[in-house]
Amino acid sequence: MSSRVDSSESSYIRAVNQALDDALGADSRVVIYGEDVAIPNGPFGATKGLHDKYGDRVFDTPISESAMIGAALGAAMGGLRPIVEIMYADFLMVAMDQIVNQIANTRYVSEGRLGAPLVIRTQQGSTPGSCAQHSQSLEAMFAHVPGLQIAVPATPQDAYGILRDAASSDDPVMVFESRRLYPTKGAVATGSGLGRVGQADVVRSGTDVTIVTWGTVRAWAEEAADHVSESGISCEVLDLRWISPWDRDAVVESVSKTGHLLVAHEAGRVGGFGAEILSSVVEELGPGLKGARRIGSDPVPMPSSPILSAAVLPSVDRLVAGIHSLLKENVA
Amino acid sequence: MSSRVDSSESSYIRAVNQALDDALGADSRVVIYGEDVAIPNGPFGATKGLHDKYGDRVFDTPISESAMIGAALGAAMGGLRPIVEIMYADFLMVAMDQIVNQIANTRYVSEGRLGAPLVIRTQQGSTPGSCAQHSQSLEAMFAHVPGLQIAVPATPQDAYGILRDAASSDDPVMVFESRRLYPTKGAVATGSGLGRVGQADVVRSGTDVTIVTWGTVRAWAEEAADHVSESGISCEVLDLRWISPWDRDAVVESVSKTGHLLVAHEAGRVGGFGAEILSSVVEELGPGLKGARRIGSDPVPMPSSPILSAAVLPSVDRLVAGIHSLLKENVA
Amino acid sequence: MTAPPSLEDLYLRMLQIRLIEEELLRAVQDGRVTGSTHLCIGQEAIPVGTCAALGPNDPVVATYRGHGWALSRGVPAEELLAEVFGRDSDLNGGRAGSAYLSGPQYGFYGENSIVGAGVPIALGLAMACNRLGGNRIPVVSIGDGAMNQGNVHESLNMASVLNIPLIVVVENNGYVEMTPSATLTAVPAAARAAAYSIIAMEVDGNDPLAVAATVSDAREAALQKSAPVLVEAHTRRLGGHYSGDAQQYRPAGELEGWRATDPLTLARSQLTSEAAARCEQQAEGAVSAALALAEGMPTPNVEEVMTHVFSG
Amino acid sequence: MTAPPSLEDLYLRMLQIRLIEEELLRAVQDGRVTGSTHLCIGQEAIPVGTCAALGPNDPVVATYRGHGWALSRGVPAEELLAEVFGRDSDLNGGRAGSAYLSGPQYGFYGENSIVGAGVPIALGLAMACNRLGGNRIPVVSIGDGAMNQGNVHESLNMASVLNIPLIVVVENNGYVEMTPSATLTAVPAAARAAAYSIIAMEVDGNDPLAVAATVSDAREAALQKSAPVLVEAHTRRLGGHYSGDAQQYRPAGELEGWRATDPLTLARSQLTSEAAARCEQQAEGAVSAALALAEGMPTPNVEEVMTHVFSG
Ligand SMILES: Cc1ncc(C[n+]2csc(CCOP(=O)(O)OP(=O)(O)O)c2C)c(N)n1
Ligand SMILES: Cc1ncc(C[n+]2csc(CCOP(=O)(O)OP(=O)(O)O)c2C)c(N)n1
Ligand SMILES: [Mg+2]
Ligand SMILES: [Mg+2]
Repeated sequence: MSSRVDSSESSYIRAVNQALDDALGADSRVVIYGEDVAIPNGPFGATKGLHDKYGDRVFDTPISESAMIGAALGAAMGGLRPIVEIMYADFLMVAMDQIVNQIANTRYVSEGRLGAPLVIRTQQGSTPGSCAQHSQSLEAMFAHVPGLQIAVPATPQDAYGILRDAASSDDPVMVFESRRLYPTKGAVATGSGLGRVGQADVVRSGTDVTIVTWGTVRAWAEEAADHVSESGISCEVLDLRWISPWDRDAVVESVSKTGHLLVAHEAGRVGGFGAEILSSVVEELGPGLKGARRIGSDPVPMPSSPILSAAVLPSVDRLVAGIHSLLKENVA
Repeated sequence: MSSRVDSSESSYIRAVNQALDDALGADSRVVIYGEDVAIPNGPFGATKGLHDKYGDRVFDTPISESAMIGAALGAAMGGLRPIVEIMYADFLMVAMDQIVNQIANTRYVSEGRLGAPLVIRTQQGSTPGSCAQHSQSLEAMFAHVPGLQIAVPATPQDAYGILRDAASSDDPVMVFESRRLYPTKGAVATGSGLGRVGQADVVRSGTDVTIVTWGTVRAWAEEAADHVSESGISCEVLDLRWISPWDRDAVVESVSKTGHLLVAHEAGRVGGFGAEILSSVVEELGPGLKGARRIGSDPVPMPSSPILSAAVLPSVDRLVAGIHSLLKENVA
Repeated sequence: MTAPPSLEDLYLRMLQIRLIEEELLRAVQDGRVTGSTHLCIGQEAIPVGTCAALGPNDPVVATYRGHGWALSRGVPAEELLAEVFGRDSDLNGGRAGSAYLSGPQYGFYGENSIVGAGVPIALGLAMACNRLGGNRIPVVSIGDGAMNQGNVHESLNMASVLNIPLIVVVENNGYVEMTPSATLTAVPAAARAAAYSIIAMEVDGNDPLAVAATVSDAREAALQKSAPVLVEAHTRRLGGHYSGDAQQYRPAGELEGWRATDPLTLARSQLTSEAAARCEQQAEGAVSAALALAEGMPTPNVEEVMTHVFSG
Repeated sequence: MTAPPSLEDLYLRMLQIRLIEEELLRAVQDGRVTGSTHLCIGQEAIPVGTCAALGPNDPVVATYRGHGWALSRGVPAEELLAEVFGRDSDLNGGRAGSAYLSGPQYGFYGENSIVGAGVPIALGLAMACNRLGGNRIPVVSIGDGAMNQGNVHESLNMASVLNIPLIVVVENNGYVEMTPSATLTAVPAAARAAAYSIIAMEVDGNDPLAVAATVSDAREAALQKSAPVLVEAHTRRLGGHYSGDAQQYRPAGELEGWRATDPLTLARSQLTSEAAARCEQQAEGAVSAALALAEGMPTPNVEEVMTHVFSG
């Protein structure tokens, strides 16, 4: 990896911006488009300066997500490497057909004669005050669809590296960034991607409980792990980073060691991708597993009032309680 | 239940037709619309004769699923009880926003001042020769969305009863019928619904393994249960009928007894709703569970060639193998 | 509409909306509102004029830029403010917030934060009104940029072929978020009506009397022909797309130039100074009273956060 | 297009499509094809005429009713037949079937079984052609009913504002499945072009020479103006919507009347009987050879069913 580690810290959104810049620089087939991404520099600043630097390779489109995403497929078939910005993941719903029925099928159904090397970048999740139509975490819907690669980066470094890997993948990638995390900072090595699609990040090692998480919950998982360590509980924290493909080996290895699995994500618990991971581990480990639980948002549309949304979202407290109940159960 | 049991057997599709007829007859607020449902009598015959009988309460629409489903929400808000036919579940993808971001939120976000008493009827699944865009089983995507009720009837009786219950529900219901099962026959008691949304059907009682299933796989589960009974294995088969809400009590009670859970559905295994059920049972029973597995379609788009689709779909053989591996594991 | 509304009355209504939204902008800045809001400053004449022309039971559907529509349709200011503040308002108990609130008891069937998505819903309301009678026609408002969203297209054609009376008001405010409208929309809204064989009307959206008259005509035409009518109202957004928008994309001097056609300035210039002063006093009084009421409302009860996902 | 195509050549191509599809209809009935197919019987002049006017590398995107398009663009008949038979064809190995097959090596970028969904894809192909050069313009074909699908609307506007050369051929065949087109579509396709400020052309879709000439003009206009062009080709579906359609919805005598304008009948009447006989002999020979080849192809290898979900 011919990378340089920036001495300065970068925000998550700045890392995204740098990754887009570097992707445009590295491959002339890359084009970037979306709503307000060019002249206005992007609704969240992800594309800041790119139109100035790369001209018409970065352009604005009408509010026509279905055409935008369908066009990404056609452009990819035709030899470009489009990166499309969808402003909020919630808006993917108006373009779902082009993702599920078109993009995901392209390579398989053509028996590999066509491909869909494209990236759909979006951001998701609840922030205080956002309404139900601007708050969802929707990765599980897409992870159910064969043919899509799904990433959910949680750190500036991963935001950068995953986006570079996505941009150079020969297959479609949906990157679910996090609006909540956009201002958070960290060191970022630039120059290339992380190198392996689907690789989890072992955030910390531990012996009693494995916490598998991604996106916004990563930071809460670390806090929860700190908290329970005071009671002598040692948590291993895995940030999956990708849920399709996901790092089954890393998860199984960790749970084989700890015997306990807590999967935690911001997306709704019911039918969330945590269920896939828990089920896979049960199928793999059978009686080797001493206990498993999931944490996710409660099954309601996300309310706007911050005290209400806080009541249904995952939290450090919920994670701590989850860890305790997992270990207690085991004892009982 | 003021029902009459028809002495004659009815096909599944005929039971749907009867339910629609009876729903129109029972409530003047019911309207039915969709593509080719009125004058042409419905692409699969579900609406046969209804336009003749009920006039403009049954009407044809353009190929505009997003407008059709959005209009169902508005019509429901405005005092009607619309039942919309979407020809193939795959086409729900072009109207996803109106389901996920609109219909599902209506009652919750308005704090109960608005409601969405509407039914979206569709049919799904693979039949030999159908292409990837006409073969999916998509119920899991919708079961992840709070605010939707999801049914997957497998018998003529359930097709009738569930649709009547759906039509009289004050909340939105998506009914995923099965094209493959449309010609299958059974006795149908008409006159009212099954009476309880979310209630599973205990298809057969058993002691060793609980098979939880729905839709097309119900019949295969029965066959598999017959098959393994020859080896002295006793299966309890539960047809959930509804996956949102789903009959957690019935499942937990059964698995508490058998100790083994096999969840089997036609939808893709990865991220399918089987994962939710398996995970919930693990969370509920903990070490009381001796083994659990899922069966679903393999993670590929559905190929058209019948020998290829047969290779990736669930089957009686796969179910039998699943049951055996579940019990073997337990022994080991 | 029996008698045309008086300009004084319309000015009063516009002013109340303006004062409420200016207060909300301050509230975002000082933290009383969490999150962002989309204000209709400069566009008030459209909801005010439209609602003055509606029948008492005509349902209204709006976008996220919907405070003006909610208030014009009759949602009490204190309830709207409380909802935006995330309080336990009588509207939606803080669940909806600024961009997704509704009050069907007032005829306001809700904002919508998905561009264009209100149009199919309004079509359905129109189907219900058409079938159930009662001389009701729904009005749905969208922005000019929403004309490029598929669901709007589908709904206009469907309303046309099914002969459904419905009024679609397109507020052409010159911008689609931060991008000038003309660069994204090949043909403006009214000129697209021919593609659906529906009637189109255009109006100066900064003149509330003109808007009222046009919508009144539209309503009559829709009922008489049993058909949808599209009204394109030309206006200018006199602020950011949302409350946090720094508006760096605006050409220098644009905003200053546009202020000359501020509907409030225009209306005020046609009133006597006594009438204007009367309105201003009344509006200020009403808004500060509403604000006090809203700020006194309790926060939502967390215990009830799981209710109303389903009925019963 | 340098020289206009000869009618004899076009007749031959149309006839091959017709013979292949008539064989497929028999194959559905006698079980050699599992599932259903959507035939273009009666509409052959549109793909044949269009493809005669294309540049050698112009990509084509079609609907489920796409056999004629695939064959006209150059997909070998035996490969197409094999794919529809669910054999291990060189196209898609039986994975695609009748309604979703592709052959990009021939310039055929695929059928699509979701109404309208090919148009955004073709827009993207057009963006790529426009950027990467090579004098290529994609053609996408849709049915008249697809004009009411949101993605088509979005794409036409987007192609227009982004100045993307693209040819959209709308095959107006009088029906949307089992419902007459006019009852569902307020305004026919060509008349909608004004809503996108794009050029529209109309043509008799049963006359392959006229189609070729029009598409040739469309192609030139699209390249010269760097803009999309819509071609509405009027035709008539001379069979069911799909292979199992009993067509009970047709008014008595309709089909018989329509047969008078069958493009094959029309073209044949303009050829000498020698030329016609030559074509018929050649077409029959080619189709039966292709059929033999296709029926000899192996069934797909089940061991490989999981390959190509992703590359590598
Ligand atoms: C489907 C969808 N895409 C994108 C957005 C983000 N968005 C919110 S408002 C807006 C611009 C709308 O412009 P216009 O329709 O002209 O209305 P205005 O805001 O000017 O009133 C956009 C792109 C959205 N809410 N929904
Ligand atoms: C989104 C979607 N809705 C519905 C269908 C079912 N369907 C297949 S073809 C068709 C009619 C299309 O009519 P038209 O566009 O006129 O094309 P034609 O079949 O006449 O060639 C319909 C409704 C579909 N495939 N996709
Ligand atoms: Mg605007
Ligand atoms: Mg047609």
